[in-house]
Amino acid sequence: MARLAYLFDSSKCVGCHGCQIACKQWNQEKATRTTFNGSYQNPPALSPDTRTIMRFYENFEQDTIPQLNILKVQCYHCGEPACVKACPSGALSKTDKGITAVDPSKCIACGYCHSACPFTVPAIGKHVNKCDMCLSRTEHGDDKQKTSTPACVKTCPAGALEFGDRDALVAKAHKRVEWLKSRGHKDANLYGEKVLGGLGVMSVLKYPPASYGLPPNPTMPLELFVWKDLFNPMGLLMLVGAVGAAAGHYLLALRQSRDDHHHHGGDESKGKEEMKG
Amino acid sequence: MGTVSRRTFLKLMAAGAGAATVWNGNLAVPAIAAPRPYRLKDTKVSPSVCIYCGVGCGLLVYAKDGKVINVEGDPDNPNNQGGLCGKGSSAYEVYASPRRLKKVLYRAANSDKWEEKEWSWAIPEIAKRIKKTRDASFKLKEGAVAVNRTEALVQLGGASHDTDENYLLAKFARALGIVGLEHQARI
Amino acid sequence: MSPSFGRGAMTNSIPDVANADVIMVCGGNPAENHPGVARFINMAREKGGIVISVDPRYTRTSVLSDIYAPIRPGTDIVFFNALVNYILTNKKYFEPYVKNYTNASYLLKPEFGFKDGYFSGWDDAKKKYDYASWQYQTGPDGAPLTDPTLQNPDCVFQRMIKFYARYTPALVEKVTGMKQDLFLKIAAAYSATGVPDKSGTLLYAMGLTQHTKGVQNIRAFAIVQLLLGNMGLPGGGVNAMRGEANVQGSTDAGLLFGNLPGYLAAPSAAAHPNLKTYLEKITVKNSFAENSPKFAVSLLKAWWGDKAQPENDFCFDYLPKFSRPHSFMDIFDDMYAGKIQGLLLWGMNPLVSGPNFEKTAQGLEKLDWMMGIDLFESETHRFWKRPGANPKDIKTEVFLLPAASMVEKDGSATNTSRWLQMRYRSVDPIGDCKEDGAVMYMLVQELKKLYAADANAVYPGPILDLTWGYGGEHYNADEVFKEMNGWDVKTKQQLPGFATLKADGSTTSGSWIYCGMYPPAGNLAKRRKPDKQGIGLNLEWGWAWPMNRRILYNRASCDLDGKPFSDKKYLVHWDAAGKKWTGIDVPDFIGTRAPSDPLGAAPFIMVPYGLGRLFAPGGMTSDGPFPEHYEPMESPVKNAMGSVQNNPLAVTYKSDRDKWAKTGGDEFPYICTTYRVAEHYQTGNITRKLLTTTEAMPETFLEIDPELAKAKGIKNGEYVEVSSARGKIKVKAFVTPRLQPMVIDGKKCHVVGIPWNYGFFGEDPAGLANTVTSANMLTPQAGDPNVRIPEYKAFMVNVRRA
Amino acid sequence: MKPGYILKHEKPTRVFHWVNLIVFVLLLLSGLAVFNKNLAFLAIPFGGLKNAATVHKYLGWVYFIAPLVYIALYPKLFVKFLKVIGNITKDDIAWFKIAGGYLAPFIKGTPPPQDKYNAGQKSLGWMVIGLSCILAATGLAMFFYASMPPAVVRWSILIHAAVGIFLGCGVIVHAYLAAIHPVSSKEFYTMMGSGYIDEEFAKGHNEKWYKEMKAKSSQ
Repeated sequence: MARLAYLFDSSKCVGCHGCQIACKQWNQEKATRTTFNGSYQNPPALSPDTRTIMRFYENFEQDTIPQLNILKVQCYHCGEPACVKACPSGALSKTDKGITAVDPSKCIACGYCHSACPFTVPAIGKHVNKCDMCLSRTEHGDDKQKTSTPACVKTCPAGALEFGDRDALVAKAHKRVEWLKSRGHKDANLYGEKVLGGLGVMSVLKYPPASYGLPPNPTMPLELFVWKDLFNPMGLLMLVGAVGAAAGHYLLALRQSRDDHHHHGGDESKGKEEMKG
Repeated sequence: MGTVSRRTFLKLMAAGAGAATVWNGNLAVPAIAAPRPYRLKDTKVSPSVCIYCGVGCGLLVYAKDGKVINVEGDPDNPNNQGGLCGKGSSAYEVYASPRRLKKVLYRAANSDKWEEKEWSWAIPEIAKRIKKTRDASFKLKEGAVAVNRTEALVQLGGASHDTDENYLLAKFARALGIVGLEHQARI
Repeated sequence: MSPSFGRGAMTNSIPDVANADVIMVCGGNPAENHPGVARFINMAREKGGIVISVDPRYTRTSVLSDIYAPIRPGTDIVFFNALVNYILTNKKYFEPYVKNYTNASYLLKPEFGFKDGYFSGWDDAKKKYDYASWQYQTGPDGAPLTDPTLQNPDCVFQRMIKFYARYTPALVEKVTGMKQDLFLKIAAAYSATGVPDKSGTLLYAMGLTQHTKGVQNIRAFAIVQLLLGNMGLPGGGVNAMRGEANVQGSTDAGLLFGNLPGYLAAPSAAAHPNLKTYLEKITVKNSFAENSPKFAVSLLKAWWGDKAQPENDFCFDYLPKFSRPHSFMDIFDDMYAGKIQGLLLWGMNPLVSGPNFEKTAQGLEKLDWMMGIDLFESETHRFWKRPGANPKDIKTEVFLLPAASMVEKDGSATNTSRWLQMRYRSVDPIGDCKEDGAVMYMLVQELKKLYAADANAVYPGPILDLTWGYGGEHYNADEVFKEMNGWDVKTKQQLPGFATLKADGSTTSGSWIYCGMYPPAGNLAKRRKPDKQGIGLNLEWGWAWPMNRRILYNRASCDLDGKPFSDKKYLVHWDAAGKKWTGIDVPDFIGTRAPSDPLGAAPFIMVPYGLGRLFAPGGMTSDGPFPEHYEPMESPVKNAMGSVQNNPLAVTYKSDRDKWAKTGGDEFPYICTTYRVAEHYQTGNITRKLLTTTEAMPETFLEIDPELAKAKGIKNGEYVEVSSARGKIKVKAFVTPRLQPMVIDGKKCHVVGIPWNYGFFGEDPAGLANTVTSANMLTPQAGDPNVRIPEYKAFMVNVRRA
Repeated sequence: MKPGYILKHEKPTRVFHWVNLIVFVLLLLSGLAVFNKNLAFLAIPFGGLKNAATVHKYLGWVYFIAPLVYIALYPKLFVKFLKVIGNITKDDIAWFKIAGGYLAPFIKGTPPPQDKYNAGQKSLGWMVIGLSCILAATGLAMFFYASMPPAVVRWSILIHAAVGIFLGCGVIVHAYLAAIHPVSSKEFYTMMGSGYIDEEFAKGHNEKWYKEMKAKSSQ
């Protein structure tokens, strides 16, 4: 099955919050109480009640032209998702279409995914919450009414979001980058084509990723490998070792004590009986 | 060993070994995990038009058991092709908001609170006041010209109503002799 | 727009924006207030289009622009006029268009002139113009004299060259703060559309209209469009984006004091004492408006049915006649003066949306009663509970009725591009909610009963004789559409279009421009066939007035012989064999009028002789036939154009609450403009009651540039106090580089901006509940002389840390 | 007082040890269940992984606070304990050299006389104090992960797991020796029960302490 993805084009986005509200609407999430905090960005961050937000960055270009860089932030559906790797309970998983799916019933709210994610996306309340590319829509929706596209993509009034086969979108995105370059945006780039196994949500950016608060080169955290691939089996071995050693020693000691005909032998077995009770 | 004794512990270990198979089965990664069911099965779909700005974005309204359960953009509508902005995306909440007015409310003169009323009370009361204000202020002639108007009764609004209702509002107001007739286009 | 082309509505359509080669966004912010347009702006760009954003603030629309230029609020005319000057001096205009389709060649009366800030005919004592000199020289048949070579010094074209010469790029920089090189870049880019195969469009909204010279702002750009030949083309036009779902429909329906449905003039005591004079006055010879009597009589027949007969002037006297303006601001000035007792308020929140909040509020206190109907309780409905008011002292009775929402009723909305689209009742209204149509029915029935029962009732005729059915309490919108369309009185057959209307009482039509939407075949607004291949005309999607024409004045896309100027911009052409106009759009022309006929090459059919008006004659725009720059009522500088500071005809009021800042004074040194945010709708009466939209934009703020913030010690997110001569509010500061100080006439000026979507009653953040944060605490009651729209967009304030 | 018996652990100490023991075991089991998928079965007694994780999260607080309460209420006992385990002597080192005699017949030798706690117990004491502090610190970081830099949390997870497992192993050995080992488990009841120990056993295993106590009581 070809990998599904969607493409966010920052040069088309107008930051109307349509995707954010449509997402809440479809996923029946609570609106939270917010206050104005010096930006158009609200709620200020992803949360257990918010799967996607618009981030706003205001900068100068050549001292005269202000910049308003808008980024849609949600789970990026990495090709190699750190969160799935970190998840101890199987609540996060990768579907055959490349979507990082969530099964809240399995989530133990440990928060490992939150810290493992290079973008710190998953938010945990009673359970993890993050974008699942509207699985219920993409799996069961009606193509004609476009309820088979994710709610945010469908609702984008500017046409800044597109959903579909990842390879086709990559090709399209390259064209957009070229187009932006032809319009004088020298630094235009496609974010997420290759990093982390290729992101499932790619962004066409007018300026370098840092101007959008994105890590230029996100990687799977090293600690995660140490933890999951090295320490996890080792720790298990150690434990089994400790228990095994104790058991072995017990047999050894038992034989020894029998050999010694230690006079405390009887008491010992009595003590054990009591302990059980 | 505290709450779990050694033997029980060992027993549990044995039981666990058996259970682990089942457990691991649960842990196996599912091909698809759809946490929320698709909500639009067996719904009645009817088109509508967004109530906000003048672009005229199409809406599709999904209803089930006499209740609207979802509203989203109409992909066929050439104005929005399925898209809706932040405001438009809140269309469902407009219908479902607990703050919607659901009863006729009346505030008496100098009162500090609303009272809930019935339509059967409100309509005659309003009509009486319209008549009283209109008749008391009605001007039949200005010089020789039949002006037939009242300036003491005014009507405001209309841009949030349907076109057919707008037409009726105009007809209604003019028939009452209202000349102070304005709506949101002016401001 | 109406003075320039004959009609006031948006000329093109929303999807048509995608066909533009250059899009000028000035005085509008479609990305935030009409986000649906963003898709088509993006499509146009992808096809190679250039987007120019001119705005005091770098907005979310500016994000989509190729060129962004800041401009001082209230100086658009200088910018547009300089654009005209650039086009004229650099000969960028589309010559055949200017010569043949505009009144450039008309000869003006020699006594017409402009001097010292006034056009000829100014009477300083009466503070009025005498419009006698604002006229063409006419021949014996009354037709204007022309000079097709455009060389006669009295012709409109030459007069324009003279008038506009003052508007130089240097002046643009001096008055608007826009750098000269930036202006020249824009001028070059935009005037490049003055060729046959390119079109440019203006997208604007309240940023141009809400000024004491709002109409002239639009005129100024309409002139640019006429010079470049951008009218009647796909991707061209002057496109007013309407702010509300059905503000077009309600304007069409005549919900303004001066209009009846279909833009027929509402009778006034002075001009229209009886039907005869009324019909004479509304007849405009040599234009399509010579048919107006047919429309007016059909309207009277629709309203009073069989009672309307030739003998009683078709009940013409039943229509009220006004003697003075009753515009929004006039109404509230009257209300404040205690002249109004009853208010019927249909889904509107004037306390928040009107200028000068406190004056509005105190006006409402003077009412005896008020009836409101709405989805949510608004600030206006509870004005008696507003912060600082004591309900015990307020006598106004308030009836608040619960309305059905858009998913609970059938009906139609007319969008900004005149398209009628249907809404359908999906579910029954919740609670006790009712459709407004049903409420009106109940009121009308009750009134009929009251008037029939009262022998002493005053002038009961118009009410008793009023036709009113529409399915009664089971409101049926289709019945209304049938009446708006009209029928043949004898056969009861629905009419196919307004060409069949008669002035003898044999036809009815409640709103002639909607005639043709409900022919015998049925309600055409119900059509749902989108146009997926074409250029986005969508002829079979809904229905557009007039007669389903999607791009107005499309005859102008063809040359004199009826051949398209460019195949790339094809809409219609003259089919010589079939002897009719035909094309991919419905011709906005008389279908069988050949190009060789008299008026066969006159595309602006609502204007006498059918030519676009570079010069608006006869006081049709009361403050000048050409747009002239005057400063806003409150301004930091003296008018650089001359000694006349403000629009000499600007509407102002004289109550004790109408106070003004001194020009260039220190008390209120900063320019303030108001606007809306993408997340809230108008007064926010809906969106501030909803949780999701409130979450996204929870409270109001004052946008302020970093330099001013630093000077005042204001940090981002801190509270500031904003004050004007009318009032003050406490809001949070939004320090943003998207605003930059500008140098005006050598003086550094700061612009601040505040959204006006907020009031005092909604899902406000804790601590803000019951605090008035309405920008209209600050705004003045001053208006444009032509349409009396308030000047919200440019006034003076002071800012300090709170 | 039973004749021939001597009080080794005061009641508060015993209660505290109980609490600590129960909490630690639960933490270890639930922690391990989360730590490695192959150990997920350990969560069964908790009624599933989610409960195990919840138990772990909030019991962690008990594990963190209980010692503090003990210290706050019985500072003297705690200081005494610290003094004992802080008093590392040559005998202790000698004890370690022969692994307390537990690894006979591989390492032979007679353990030198020991304090109230033998060298193994002393070192476990330090281990528990030191590693528990690390567990607490990293555990807090994990608890408040949302307001911590993610890298800090990631390292905390790693360290928490490593330390937890290491301590877990230590405790397993301790538990084994104290409760299961045929000889040394004689002491089991001292801590887990009445607090008294057979004077004979004390003489053999904690000679120094026994002498001290005798000296005290004879004064």
